Amino acid sequence: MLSAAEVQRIRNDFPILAREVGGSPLVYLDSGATAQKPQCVIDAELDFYAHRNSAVHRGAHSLAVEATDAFESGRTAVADFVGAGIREIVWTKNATEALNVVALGLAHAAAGLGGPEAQRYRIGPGDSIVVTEMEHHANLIPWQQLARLTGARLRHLPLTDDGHLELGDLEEIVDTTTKVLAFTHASNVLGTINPVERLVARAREVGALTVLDACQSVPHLPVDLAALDVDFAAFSGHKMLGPTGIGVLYGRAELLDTLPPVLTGGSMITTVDMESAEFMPAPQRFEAGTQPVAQVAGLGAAVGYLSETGMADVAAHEAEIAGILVEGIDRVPGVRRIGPDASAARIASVAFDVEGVHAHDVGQVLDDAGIAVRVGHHCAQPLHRRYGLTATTRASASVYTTAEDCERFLTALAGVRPFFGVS
Amino acid sequence: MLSAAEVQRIRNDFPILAREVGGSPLVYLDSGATAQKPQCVIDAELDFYAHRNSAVHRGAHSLAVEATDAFESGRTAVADFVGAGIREIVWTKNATEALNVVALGLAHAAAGLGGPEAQRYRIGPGDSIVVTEMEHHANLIPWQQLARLTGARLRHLPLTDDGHLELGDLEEIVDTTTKVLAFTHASNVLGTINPVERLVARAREVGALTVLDACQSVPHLPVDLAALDVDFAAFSGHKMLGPTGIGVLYGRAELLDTLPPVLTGGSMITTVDMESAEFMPAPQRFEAGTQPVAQVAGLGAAVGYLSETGMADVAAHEAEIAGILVEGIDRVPGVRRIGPDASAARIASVAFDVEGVHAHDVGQVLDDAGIAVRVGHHCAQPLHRRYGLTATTRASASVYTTAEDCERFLTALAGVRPFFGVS
Amino acid sequence: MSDLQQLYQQVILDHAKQRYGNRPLLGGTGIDRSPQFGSSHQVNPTCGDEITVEAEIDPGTGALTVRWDGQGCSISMASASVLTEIAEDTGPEGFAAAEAAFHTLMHSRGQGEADEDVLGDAAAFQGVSKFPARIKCALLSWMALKDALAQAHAAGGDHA
Amino acid sequence: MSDLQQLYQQVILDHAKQRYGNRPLLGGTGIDRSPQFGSSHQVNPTCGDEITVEAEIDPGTGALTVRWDGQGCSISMASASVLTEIAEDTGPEGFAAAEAAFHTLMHSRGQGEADEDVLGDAAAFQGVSKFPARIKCALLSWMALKDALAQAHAAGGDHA
Ligand SMILES: Cc1ncc(COP(=O)(O)O)c(C=O)c1O
Ligand SMILES: Cc1ncc(COP(=O)(O)O)c(C=O)c1O
Repeated sequence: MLSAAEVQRIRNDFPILAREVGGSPLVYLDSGATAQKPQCVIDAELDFYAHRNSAVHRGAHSLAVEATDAFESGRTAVADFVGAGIREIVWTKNATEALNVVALGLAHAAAGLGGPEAQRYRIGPGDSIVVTEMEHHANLIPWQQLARLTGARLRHLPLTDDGHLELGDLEEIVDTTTKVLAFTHASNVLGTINPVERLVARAREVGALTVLDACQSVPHLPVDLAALDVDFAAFSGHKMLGPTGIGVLYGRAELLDTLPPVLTGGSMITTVDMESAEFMPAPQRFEAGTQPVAQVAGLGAAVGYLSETGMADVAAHEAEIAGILVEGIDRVPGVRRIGPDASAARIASVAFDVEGVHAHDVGQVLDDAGIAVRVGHHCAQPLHRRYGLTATTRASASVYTTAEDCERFLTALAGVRPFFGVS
Repeated sequence: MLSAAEVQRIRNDFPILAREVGGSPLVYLDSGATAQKPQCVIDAELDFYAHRNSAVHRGAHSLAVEATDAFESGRTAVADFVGAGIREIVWTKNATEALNVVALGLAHAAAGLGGPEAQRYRIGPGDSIVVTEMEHHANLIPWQQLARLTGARLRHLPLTDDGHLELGDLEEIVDTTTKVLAFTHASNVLGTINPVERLVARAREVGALTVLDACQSVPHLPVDLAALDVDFAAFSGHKMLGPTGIGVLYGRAELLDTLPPVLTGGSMITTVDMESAEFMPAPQRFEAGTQPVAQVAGLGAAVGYLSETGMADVAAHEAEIAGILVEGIDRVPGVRRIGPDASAARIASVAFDVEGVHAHDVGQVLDDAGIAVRVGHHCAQPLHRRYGLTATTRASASVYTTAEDCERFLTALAGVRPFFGVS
Repeated sequence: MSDLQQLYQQVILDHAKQRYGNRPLLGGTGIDRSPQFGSSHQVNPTCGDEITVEAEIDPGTGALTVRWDGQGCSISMASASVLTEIAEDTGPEGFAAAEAAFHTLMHSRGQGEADEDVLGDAAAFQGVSKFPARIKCALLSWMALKDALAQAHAAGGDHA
Repeated sequence: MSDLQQLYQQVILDHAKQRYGNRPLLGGTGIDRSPQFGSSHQVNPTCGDEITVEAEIDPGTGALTVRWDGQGCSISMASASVLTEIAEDTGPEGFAAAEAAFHTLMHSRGQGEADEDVLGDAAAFQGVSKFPARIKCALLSWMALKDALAQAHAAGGDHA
């Protein structure tokens, strides 16, 4: 656990937290959308540009060597952070691209690209792809597209009223036709942490590939992807104190080397003539063109910062914040929260509906008090429809979130319905 | 033209140029690979993180509004810089992604995605795609993939001995079967500036789409994409004094709204259910997931810097540098330059072969004198093969390159063959 | 008045509750309707809010009836209500004038002067223009009615 | 000695010119060859350099013959030449020992001590380890021979 003093010291590392909004000190409860950046992350990018900027893996000159060093140290740092090998970490621009690289790579395999090694990835009519009803659009639409492109059927695991996956029909839904099971580790709306082990076990039984959306777990919990035994995983730098413009695809080495690449171009080939090209092994085969090198340096600094703080402590701190938010929200009259209780394994992402007041209006009143929350469907329209809603308000936390942030938020929330004369 | 004093003032804006390499002040002649960044670009990213970092186009809160503002001002700045409308500028991670978005978008259309509006993009057996022999792999391999996926034939315009496109057979090669003509505005190896007007005119005659690789023109020349009348264009932020991790796809508004998107996910949809999704119009339809927002702010600052300097002046300065490099290299004994003379319309990217010394060894000796050049195939293997080479050494310039940089390079180059005892 | 109070003026809060024009749609009901009819569905992708607006012009009198249904924040609901009032009171021409003025006002970043003669209760939306994220909420129904009216006119053909 | 001089020691420059073992390949020539034969093609994607290395083991004497062809920088050419010398002098076992030592040396970032007994002329490559971008050049032919030898042993089957 982090003491209040430690959290305060952490806050001093984040320049934006000194900001005021509309005359009040900023209360930032939108970390689920994107996290704020400590100075060391900003400095790592700056330092890269000011001292070693240059093309990586290409030049023999000293600057290029230093840039390549920064780039590959970033990969090592991220690999260590999530229990992966360095050849299992592919840079993408965001988690969305990472998920698309898997889905469209499978589509390419189905279309006959990738040679004999890619045959094992063939998906077609009669096969199925399974997702869950709580997925972010980033882990849903790419699979819809794959289903369209291949003729496979898209199925999903439904939700219980209290925001868990309904696994009663798991064996029926994930069956021998299932080629891919894609699911989120933690819901960005409900906060639910899903039972990875059980889902992976079922996928293994039927020989389906597993794809884990780790966007909301890697920034908040200790995550060991090798131990989780998933085949692929995706997460984004900007949600884990890192820069925008950088995401990560994890894949088991053996799979990455044979999955056909989606984006093609420079730096991912061995030989090219006018008719055809040979692709490098992973990770380079998926890293076409100039990579977000400064952002890799920044992300390396971000995982350094998180490791130093200690992910177990981060998780414990955020669990405490989750408790304050969940219980506090449940006490506000006329507010309906969706997602599991404070007692469940959950992250500090808490969404709710204020009866009689639209989420936009809720967010506006909170913003007037300097409190930044997210309103809307949070890129999860099917989830919202499941609970009879189109939009909710969401408060979400990170390592720098304090109990005082929660108190200010809860006080302002209590004033929303009175402001609009609803009771 | 920029005076020597003006160039000196410009150099002071680039922190990395104060660096030493191996005891000598850095001479950076690898701007064709990636350009250095002025302080204002670094500051724009830093300022974004420290003051307005947050999710764009999503939140109602004040930070989100400020972030969205920064993001969309960047788009306006880039659109103005290249003569485009704001709905015609799509953010990508690099130029490579931009070219893939077009090629794979066409592949998706051919596979039946995108509904009736996308029918016009259908490509199949009997059709052809035409590129040139001087393309960067980024503007070659995606078209190879499109040909594979659709059964269309890939053809190419060959090169003359002096580094120009051989257009004698243009009418034969670009014929009525041609659906796409993809070519580079300026060669990253030869320096050649291609006759866009003539190529576009021929494509229009046969109804082919034109795709311009503007990676090496937008950073170095005044470019008005609307005036060039191309259908699509691609360029990268990092080559035009901007950050890594950001690229641009330009497309005529009318085309972008109907081309099927490649990467799918959040922030590019209107409505989603478990089975299907409706996509937004351009540019959002191509901007799935969290965008490189801080990098857009940085790129906005970069085009501001270039505009203030004046692209006509930048081009004139670099033409002078090109002249010094070309003529200087031609005077060094035992060096064979590829590409047009100083008198031709060209950019300051000059590649050459040192007889009896491999490019790697040339680069190493230059690096020892603090001079950074690029060695290898520069992601253009077919071009090199055309000239009987596998690798060359390339010196390339930007706005901050001086005549003294060229002199130091030329002096060191003259010492290379003696160093290896070749004569 | 704080920015927040300017945004949520009493007129707006009242319209958000009364919702003038929010009534069953004719759409697929099979009920007889004027040949000069148009319907437009608009979505705000950020929040999933949506609205359907119908415009019906009486071929005899030229009178305009507006019907709408949808869900959204107080700004979007109030805006639809206000717009119904204006459109039915002043007809297609009055709406066109108001629509232009409203569009300009919304993009004025808090600097615009609302012309109450043209805008009626819509003048109360001036405060919205200070909140860029909310402009789309205010404009959604206006875009829909503009579109529905264009269809109604087109459908009217010679009769228009 | 400057780093550059350490990189390009005379031994290396000499081998880059002499190129021991750089001779016509047996590959597709139809010439009779030992059943214990292997061939490996390696590419350095950065620069397009490539090398093909053949290993042939005489089933009677166990003697190893190395043939290679390719194009590349002085470091890669000299490395192939040096390796041929070692492999032919000390046989597959000697090469295996040298390969391990060479690999370690290359990744020592200038800190490694070269064991001349094991490495022979390859000890001169110590300076390369200070230049990360050139390590691949030095290792290319070693990877190729290692691979070719594995094939030769496998092909040899019982005879091995
Ligand atoms: C002509 C040309 N096209 C395409 C590219 C690819 O750009 P990027 O690597 O930024 O995607 C480059 C740069 O490497 C280039 O010079
Ligand atoms: C659960 C989940 N998956 C995927 C994403 C998409 O991440 P990004 O927008 O960085 O690609 C997000 C964040 O928006 C998320 O919360």
